[in-house]
Amino acid sequence: MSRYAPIFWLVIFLTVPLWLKDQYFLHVLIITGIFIIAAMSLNLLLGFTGQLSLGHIAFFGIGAYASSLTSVGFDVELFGVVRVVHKPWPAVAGLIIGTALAGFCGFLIGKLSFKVRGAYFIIVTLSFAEVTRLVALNWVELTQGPMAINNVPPFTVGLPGLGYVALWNKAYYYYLVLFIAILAYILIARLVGSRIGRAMVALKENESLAVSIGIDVTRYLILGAVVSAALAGAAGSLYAHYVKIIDPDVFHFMYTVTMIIMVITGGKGTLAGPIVGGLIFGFLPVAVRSFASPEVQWMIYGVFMIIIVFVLPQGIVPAVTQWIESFRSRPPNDTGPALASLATSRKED
Amino acid sequence: MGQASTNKQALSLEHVSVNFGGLRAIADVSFEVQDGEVVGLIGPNGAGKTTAFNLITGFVRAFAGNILYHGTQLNGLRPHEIAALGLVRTFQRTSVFPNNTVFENALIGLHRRGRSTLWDTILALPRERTSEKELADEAWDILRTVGLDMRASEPAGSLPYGEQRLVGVALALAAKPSMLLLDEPVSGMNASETVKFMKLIEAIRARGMTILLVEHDMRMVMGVSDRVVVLNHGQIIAEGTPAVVQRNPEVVQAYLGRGAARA
Amino acid sequence: MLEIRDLVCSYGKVMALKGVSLSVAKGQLVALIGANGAGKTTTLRAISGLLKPRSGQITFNGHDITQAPARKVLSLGIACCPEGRRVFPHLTVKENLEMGCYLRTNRVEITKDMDKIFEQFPRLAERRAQEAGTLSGGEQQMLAIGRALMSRPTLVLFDEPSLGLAPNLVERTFEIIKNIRDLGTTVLMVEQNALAALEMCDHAYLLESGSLALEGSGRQLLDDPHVREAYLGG
Amino acid sequence: AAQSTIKIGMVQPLTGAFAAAGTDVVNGAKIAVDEINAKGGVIGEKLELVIEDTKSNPTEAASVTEKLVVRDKVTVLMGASSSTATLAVMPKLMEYKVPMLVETSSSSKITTAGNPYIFRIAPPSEVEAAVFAKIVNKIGIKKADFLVVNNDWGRGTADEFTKVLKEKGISVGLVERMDQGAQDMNAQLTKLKGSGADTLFVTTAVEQLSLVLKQAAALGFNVRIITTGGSQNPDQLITNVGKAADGSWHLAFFAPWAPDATPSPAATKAFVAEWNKRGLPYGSLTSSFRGYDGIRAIAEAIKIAGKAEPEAIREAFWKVNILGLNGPIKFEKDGPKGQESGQSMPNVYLVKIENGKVVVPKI
Amino acid sequence: MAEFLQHLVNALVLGGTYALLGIGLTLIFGIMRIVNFTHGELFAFGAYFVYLFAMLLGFNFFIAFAIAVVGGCLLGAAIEFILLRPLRGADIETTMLVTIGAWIIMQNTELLVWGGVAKAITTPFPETPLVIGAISVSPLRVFVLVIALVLIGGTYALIHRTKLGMGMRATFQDSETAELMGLNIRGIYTATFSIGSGLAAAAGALLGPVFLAAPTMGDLASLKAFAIVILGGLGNITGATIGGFLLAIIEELGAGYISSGYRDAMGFLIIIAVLLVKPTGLFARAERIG
Ligand SMILES: Nc1ncnc2c1ncn2[C@@H]1O[C@H](COP(=O)(O)OP(=O)(O)OP(=O)(O)O)[C@@H](O)[C@H]1O
Ligand SMILES: Nc1ncnc2c1ncn2[C@@H]1O[C@H](COP(=O)(O)OP(=O)(O)OP(=O)(O)O)[C@@H](O)[C@H]1O
Ligand SMILES: [Mg+2]
Ligand SMILES: [Mg+2]
Repeated sequence: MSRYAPIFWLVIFLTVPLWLKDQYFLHVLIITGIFIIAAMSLNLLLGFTGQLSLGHIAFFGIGAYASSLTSVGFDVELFGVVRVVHKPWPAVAGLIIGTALAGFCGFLIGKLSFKVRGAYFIIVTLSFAEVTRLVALNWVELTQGPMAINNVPPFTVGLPGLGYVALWNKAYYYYLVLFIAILAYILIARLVGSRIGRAMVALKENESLAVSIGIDVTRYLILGAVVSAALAGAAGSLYAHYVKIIDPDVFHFMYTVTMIIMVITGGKGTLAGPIVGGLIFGFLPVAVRSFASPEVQWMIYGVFMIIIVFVLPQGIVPAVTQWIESFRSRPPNDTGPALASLATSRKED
Repeated sequence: MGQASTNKQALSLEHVSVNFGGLRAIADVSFEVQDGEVVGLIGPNGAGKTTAFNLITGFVRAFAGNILYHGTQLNGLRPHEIAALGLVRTFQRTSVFPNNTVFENALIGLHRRGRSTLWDTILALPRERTSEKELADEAWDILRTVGLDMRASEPAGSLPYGEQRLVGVALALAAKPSMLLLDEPVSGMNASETVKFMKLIEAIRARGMTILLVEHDMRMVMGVSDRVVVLNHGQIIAEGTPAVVQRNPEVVQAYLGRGAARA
Repeated sequence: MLEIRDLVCSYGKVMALKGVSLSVAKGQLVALIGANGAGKTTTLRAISGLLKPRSGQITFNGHDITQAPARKVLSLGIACCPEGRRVFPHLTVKENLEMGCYLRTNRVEITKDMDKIFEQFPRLAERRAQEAGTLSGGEQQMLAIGRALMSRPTLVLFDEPSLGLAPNLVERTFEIIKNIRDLGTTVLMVEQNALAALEMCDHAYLLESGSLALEGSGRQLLDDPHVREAYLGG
Repeated sequence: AAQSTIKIGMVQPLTGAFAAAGTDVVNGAKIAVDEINAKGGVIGEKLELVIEDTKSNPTEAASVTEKLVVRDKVTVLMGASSSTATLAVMPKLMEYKVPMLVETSSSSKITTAGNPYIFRIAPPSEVEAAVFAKIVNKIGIKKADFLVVNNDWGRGTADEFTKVLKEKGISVGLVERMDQGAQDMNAQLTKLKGSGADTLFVTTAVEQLSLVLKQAAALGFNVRIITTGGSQNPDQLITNVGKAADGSWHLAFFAPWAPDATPSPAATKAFVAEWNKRGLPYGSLTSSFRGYDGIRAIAEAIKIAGKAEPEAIREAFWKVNILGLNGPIKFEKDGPKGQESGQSMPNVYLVKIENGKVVVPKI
Repeated sequence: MAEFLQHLVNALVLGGTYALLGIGLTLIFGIMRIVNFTHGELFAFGAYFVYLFAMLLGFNFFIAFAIAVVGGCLLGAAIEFILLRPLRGADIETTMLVTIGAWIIMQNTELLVWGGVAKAITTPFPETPLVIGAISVSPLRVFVLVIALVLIGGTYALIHRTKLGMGMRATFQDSETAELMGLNIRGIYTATFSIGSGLAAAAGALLGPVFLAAPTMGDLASLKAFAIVILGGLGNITGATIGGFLLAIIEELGAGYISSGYRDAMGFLIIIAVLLVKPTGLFARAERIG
C-alpha cells in the first residue's frame, strides 16, 4: 500500500477540478497549495538542516515582489544618479526571476547562517524579514510601498505558434500550482534521500562531529538555504500572480507562523509532513468559519494547534507512520529524519 | 613493539601555542609523527591534549607556530578541509549521531566517499544509484571491522556507552583517514573490552594507518604506542619509547604516580 | 543501611534491570562492576530517585525510598556523583560546589567543607572562578566528586569516578574514596576499573545484563575465573 | 416558510490590526439594516448581513469575498476597510461581476483602476484636500509639517495636502512617518519641534492620534495640530488625553457632537440615540456612520433596481441620490472611460477642541 | 544640540522599558531556551490589568501596578504549568508552537473582552512636563524609568546573587543533575517563567499609561524583546539591559536623523550587523569543543 500511496494521492489531486465544483473550495485549495510549497521549502531548512527560520516569509515576499515587478515594470532612480527603467515582461519571466532572486537572498542568509546558529539564526532571519518588509514599505518608488502593486498579470501558458492562454481560470491555475508543488516535492525528496540529505542531518545533530569527518558545513547549509529560499520565492510568485496584488503586508510575521505551524504539526523532517499540516491548517479556518465568531475562530485555531502538539508531539505524519509500522508488527524501525536513506539498507538485510 | 618502518613525516607541529583568554593551554610545543607510526600523547588532566587535537583538526586556532601534514600547512584550514586531507579525529565525550541508526552513522561517515554530484542526485542519474550502493557496501564492511554489524539497525544513542565509542571509531574510519586521532577511546571500557579494542587498533594500523592516541589507560598506551609524547601544563616534558618514558621521574611524578609499575 | 530488593527498571521497552537485590552495610565500601550496559548506572539512578522503578523496593535506614524524589533521597543522606561528571558548565567551580550543598543552610559549615575540598584538590582551588565547562575532563571529574561530598552525605554513590582521569589521579581518587569510607561515610561505587575496585572494596557485586551474576568480597571476585576472564582482561 | 432575504456581504477586518475600524462599520451597518427591516425591508424582502472577517489581511479579504459570492450568493458587497484589502478584493468583483460599496478606503487607485463594480462613499485624500483648500487661507498657515501613518492613507494625505498648500503659497517642511503599530513618536516629534513650522498635519487612526497629542504635550511642543482623515473622534481624543487635546483642529466627515451642523440633524440624532441604546462606545461613532450610510446607499440601489441581482444593482448605483449622515450620496464617474467607478462627494467639517469641548469654529 | 539631547533623553526613558522586556525574555528565551511568543501578550496583559484595576475598579494607580505585576507572574506560572510542563524535554520548535498557540488565544481573548478600541489609562502624575533647559520629559516617564531600573537591578541580584538564582542557572544547564542536587526543578521552571512573565507584565503596566492599552500592542513588543535578548547575548541580564538601551538609542537617533520610515528597520539592521561581527551577541561567552 505504502508504495502506491503517492500515486493514489497524485490521482486524487490531479482530478480535483473534475469533481470539485465549488469554486470557493478550489480557491482555498490553490492558496493552500501555494503555502504548502512554501511550507515544504521551510521544512527543508527546519526539518533537515535544523535551522529554524522565523523569516521565511521574506523569501516568499521577495519572490512575489520580484515577479510582480518583472511583469508590471518599474522606473526608479538609484541614489539620484542612475535611472533604471524596466518594461513589463511576461509573467513566466517573473516566476523565474522571482525564484532566482529569492534563491540568491537564500545564499546570503545561508552564508550568514554559517556564522550564527540556533537562537541567533532565528533572530537574524526574523530581522531580515522585518527589514525586507520595511524596505518594501518605504521604497515607494520601486514597490509603491503601502499603496501596493495591483494589476499583477496572470500567467500565460502555451507554445509558440499554437497561441497562449492566460490563466484566469482557477482550474488551470490549480494545475500550475500542483505542477510546481510536485516538482518541489521531487526535488526535496531527491536531496534529502541522498548523501546530501544525510550530510544535512548530520550537521543538524552534531556539527563538530560532522565536520570532523569531512562534511563541509557552509556548503550544505548554503545549499539548503538556497533551495529552500528559491522554492519559497517560486511560491511567492505564484501567489502574487494569483491574488493579483502585492503589498508589504505579504511580509507579515503571521505568514511565517502559518508555515511553521504547517511544518511542525505535519511532522518536520518528513516529506509528507508539510502537505498534511498544510491541508489541515489551510482548511481549518474554512471549517470553523461557519459556526464561530472571528475571535473565537482564532482561539479554536490556537487550541487545535496546542492539542496537536500535545497529542502528537512529533507531528502527524511520524505518528501515523509509527502506527502503521506497529500495525504491521514489524520491529519498530526508526522514523527519524533520514528515513529515505534507509531504502538502500533495507534491501540489504 | 615498534614497527615504525618508513621514515616519512606525516604530522609535525612546530613551536605551536594556544591561548584561551589568559590561559596558555599549549605553550611552544613541537613534535612529529611519522607515517605508519602509533604515537601516544599522554599527560595529566588539563595538560592540553584535547586542545592539541582541536588544534590539529582545526577546531581551535593556533596563537603561534606551524602545523604541517604531509607538507600541507594546516593553520587556517577549516575542520572539514583537514578531514579531507585524511586527518580524522574522535572525541573525548561520546560522539555519535544518536537519533540515526548505527548503519546510518556509518553512511554519514562515508560522506566524502560518495561520487555523485548535486545534479546526479537531483536528476536521479545512474551514477547516484551506483554511488549509493557502493556506500552501503562499504558501510557494512566498516561495521564488520569494528564488530557492530549486529547492531546496524539500532539507533546509535540507545547503545551502551562502550559500543557508542565503537560507533565513533567507525565514523572516523569511514572517512578513510590516513591518520587517525583518538581521544581517550577506551575510557569507560572494562579491561576485557580494552583488550579487544587494542586488537582493533592493531588491525587498523596493519592497514598502514598513522595513529595519534590520547589515553589515560597506561596498559593501552604502553601496549600499542611506538612512541609516547608527554605533555604537562601545555609543554612537552618527555618523549620516547614507552619503556623510556615510563621510567622518566618527571613523568612518574606529574602523571603516572606511584602505582606506575602496575601498568 | 541500603537495601534493594527485586529491583526492576526499564526504559520504554528496554528492560535495564531484571530483579536486582543488593545491600550495603554501614561503613562499607561496596563495588558494583559489570560490562557496558549491564545496568550499573540504572541501579544508581533508581536509588537516587531520578528513575522510578517498575517494581521492587529500596530502603535506606528503614525509610522506603523506592518512589521518593531525588530531593528526599538527598536529604536522607544519599549523594550521587553521576556518570560523565555532569558539572554545570556555565557555573563557576565555586558555584558548582555550592550547588552540591543546595539544601544546606549553615554558611559557616559550608565554607569549612569547601575549604576542605579545595585542600584535597588544589587544582580546583586554582580555578575556583573559572566556568566549569572550560575545565579539562579530569578537572571536571574532581569537581564532580567534590560536589557530591558537599552535602555531607552518609552514603555516596560514585558512578565510574576514575573515568578519564590520569593514572596518578586515579590513584588519588581511589584514595580519596577509601578515605571517605574510613571517615565513616558509606560508599557504593560503580567502576569499570574492576581490578582497582575489587582490590579496595569490602564487598562487591557483579551485574550482567540486568541481573546479579555474582557477589562476595573483593578478594573472592578477584579469584573468580569468570571475572578474571571477562573483566580483568585474562 | 422562512421569508427569503437579500444578502449583503460585509468584508471587514474584525481581528488583527484594523479590528476596531471593521467592528465599528459592522455595528453601524447593523443599525441601518434593523431600521430598514423594521420598516418592511426593501422591495418586500428583508436585508441580511453576511459578515466575514478579513483578519486585516488582503489575501484573506480576497478569499472571503470569493466565499461570500460563491457560497453565500450575495448580490452586493460592502468593504474592505483598508485600501490594500479593497484592492485585493477588486479582481474578484470583476471575475464574478458583483458590485461593492467602499465605505472606508481612501486610496485613489481604487476608483482609477478601471473597475466598474466599485462605488465609493469615502472621500479619497484628494477630495479632502480639495475641500480643505477652500478654507486654508482663513486659518492662516505659513509653514506646515506632516506626521503621517506609514500606509497608503497617510502617504496619500501628505501628497495631496502638500499639493494644495503649495498652490496656496504655503511652504511645506518635514514629512515624518510612523509605523501603524508604533506607540512612541517622540523621535519624530522631537525632530518636528525643531523645524519651526506653525502647523502640523497629522494623519492616522484615533489611537495613534491620542499618542501624538499626548507626547507632543509632554515635549512642550506647542504647534497647531490639524488632524485629517475623518475617522478620528474628537470626543475620544478628549477622553484619551484630556488637556493635551486642547487647541487641536480636526477635519471630520461626521459630526455627532453637533447634530445640527450635519446635513440631516434628525437622522444624526436618531442614529446616535440608537448607537447609545446599544451600549456601543461613543468614540466609535465617527467610523460607524460609514457602515450606516453604506447600507442605506445599497438599500436604495436595490430599491431602484427592483431586484436583487448584481448587474441590476450596479446599474442602479448610478441613480442613487440620498441624503446620508455625511451629506448627499450620489456617485460621479471616475477612472478610465468605459470602465468608470463611482465616487460620491461627502461633506468635510473642520472642528476644534477648546477647554475639553468640541466646537465648530467660525471661519 | 538641544534636539540631540532631547533624543537621548527620549531614548533613555524608552530604553528602560525595553531593557525590562529584554531581561524578562532573556530568562525565558536565553536561559530556558523557550522561544516564547506569549511574552508580548503578557506585556499587553500588564497594561490591561492596570486599566481594569485603576480605571474600571477604581484602585489606586500604584496598587493597580503592583496587582498587574503579580497578575503577570501568576499568568506566567499558569502558562508554564498547563502548557509547558507537559512538554519538558521537547525540542525548541515544539514548545515554540505551543507558545504561538497561547499567543493567538490570549490576543483574541483580549479582543473579545476589551474590543479593538485602545484604552487610555490616567495616572496621578501631573501632565505638565518637567523642563530642564530645552529638554522636557513627563514626570510619568521618569517614574517609569526609575521603576524599570529598580526591577532590572532586582532581577540581576536575584539571578546572580541568590541561591535561588544559582539554582535556576544550574537547572537550565543540566536539569537532571540539578535534581540530583536536591532542587525542585519543576518549581524552578515555573518560577523562572513566572518571573520573566512578571517582568513583561511590569513593562506593560508601566507603558500602558504612557501609551494606550491595545490588543495588538504585544506583537511589536515581542519582536523587540527577542532582538534585545540577542543583542545582549542569550541569558545575559547585563547584556539584555545594555541591549535594551542600545536599541532605544539606535531607534531614536535613526528616526530623528536618518528616516522615520525606517525607524524599526534600524534596530533590526543593527542586529544583523552585530551578529555578523560577533555571532553570539555583544556579550558572548566561549564554548568548549571536544
Ligand atoms: N574553550 C576553552 N576555554 C577556556 N579554557 C579552556 C578551553 N578549552 C580548554 N581549556 C583549558 O585548557 C586546558 C587544557 O585542556 P584540555 O582539554 O586540552 O586538557 P586535556 O589534556 O585534554 O585533559 P583531560 O585528560 O582531562 O581531557 C585546561 O586547563 C582547560 O581548562
Ligand atoms: N535513556 C535510555 N533510554 C533507553 N535505553 C537506555 C537508556 N539508558 C540506558 N539504557 C539501556 O539500559 C541498559 C543499561 O544501561 P546502563 O546505563 O545502566 O548501563 P551501565 O552498566 O551503566 O553501562 P556503562 O558501563 O556503559 O555505563 C543498556 O542496555 C542501555 O542501552
Ligand atoms: Mg582531554
Ligand atoms: Mg554507566
